[in-house]
Amino acid sequence: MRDIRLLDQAFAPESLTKPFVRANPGLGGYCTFVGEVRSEEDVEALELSHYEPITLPGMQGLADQAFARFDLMGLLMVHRIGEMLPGEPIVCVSAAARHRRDAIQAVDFCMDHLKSAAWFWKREKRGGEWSWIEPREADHHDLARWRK
Amino acid sequence: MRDIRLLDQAFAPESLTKPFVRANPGLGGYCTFVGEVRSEEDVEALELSHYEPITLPGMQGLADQAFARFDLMGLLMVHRIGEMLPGEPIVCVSAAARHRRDAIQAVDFCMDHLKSAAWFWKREKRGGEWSWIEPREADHHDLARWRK
Amino acid sequence: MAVRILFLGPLRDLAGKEAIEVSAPLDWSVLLQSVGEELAGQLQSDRVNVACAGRVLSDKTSLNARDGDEVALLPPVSGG
Amino acid sequence: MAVRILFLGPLRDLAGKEAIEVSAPLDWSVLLQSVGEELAGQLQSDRVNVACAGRVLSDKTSLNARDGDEVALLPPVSGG
Repeated sequence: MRDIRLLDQAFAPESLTKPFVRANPGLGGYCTFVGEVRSEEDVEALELSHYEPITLPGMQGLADQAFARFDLMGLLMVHRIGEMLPGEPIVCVSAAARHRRDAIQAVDFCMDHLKSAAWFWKREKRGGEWSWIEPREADHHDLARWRK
Repeated sequence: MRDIRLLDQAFAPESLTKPFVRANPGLGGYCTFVGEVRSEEDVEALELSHYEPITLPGMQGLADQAFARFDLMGLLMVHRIGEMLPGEPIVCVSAAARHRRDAIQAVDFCMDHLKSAAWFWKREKRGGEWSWIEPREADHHDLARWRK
Repeated sequence: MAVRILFLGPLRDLAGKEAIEVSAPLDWSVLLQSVGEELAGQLQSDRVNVACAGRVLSDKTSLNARDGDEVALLPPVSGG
Repeated sequence: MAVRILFLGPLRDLAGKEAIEVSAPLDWSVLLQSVGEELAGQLQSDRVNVACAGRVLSDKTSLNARDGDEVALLPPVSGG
């Protein structure tokens, strides 16, 4: 069971993960990661832009890679776009598998790729001013782990 | 926020993870793993026994290690004991952190230790007969990763 | 019909607009001439990708956009 | 009061009972004599641990249980 989406409105992760888990009967375990807009001093909002023709197909391609690499029963990958407030979920990835490490590693793999290799551009608003967020070195390092 | 428990009755993971997440405001992300009793042909039930004086203190010690090793804001670790039916949750571990990899790795770390180094004994019932489950080689291998 | 050049993320701020339209066909050298000096400089960085008709080009200098194609200039994605 | 020897997991099936009571003090050699030949054999395996008064012994042969202590025989945990 595969559920890959871009959402332009705030969402409650449980409303997606509960039906996802039920749609994978016989699983041994599932792992879910939810990333939220961190509440940092003076960050008022975060905006994620994307490019329709490649962003969602890119996520589908990432899901293909995860299914090829791990023994998965199901994969849910949901990413917000648009403007978000601190505390709102940005991303939710859930993997269902017969064995725990496939589920956990698939989530780790998808998150590293969503952070550094997916077609999203982020900017944040502080003191009324928007500024673009540059790639983080740590994220590239995390991604490189999977190329070994 | 730390919530470590043994439960002798069936539980709904969301009923534990939702309040846990709310109890860690300002987090960057949280990762949750839920393990269920796999529905395999002819497995009728699973029973987990423990030894009260060391099992829960052992889980607390594992939580100490996870907090020492990863930059965590909160850790939830809940393990069933007693008799369970296929499809019922056995274990739920959730970690809340500022950065995603601390949350994901803490869950991976705790699960490997709960599988191979926590004081639980498992037996399963097939065709009306109980038999003890032996440790799996793969689980010892998973655990050894953390000793590097 | 023409070719639409779309600016994404921080490149949109640099361009000061969302998109421009140029006449087809559009190859790499014409693209560099069409976007102005500053964006042309950015485009020559390895970190900036080009998509044409919904596909990211593995070699952006081989760009060959035809009538009706959309060419998107993709800056580095944000790790955040 | 005495020392209670508790059998856990598969060792309980082997013992055919949950626990036995023996008189204090109880050291390693008396423990081996108290549990019967088959369990004594198991106990000598590295994979079986011994807890005394709620603590797993790092060296089980140093066991020294006193009046009122519970000694638990811990077989290998199940990976499942």
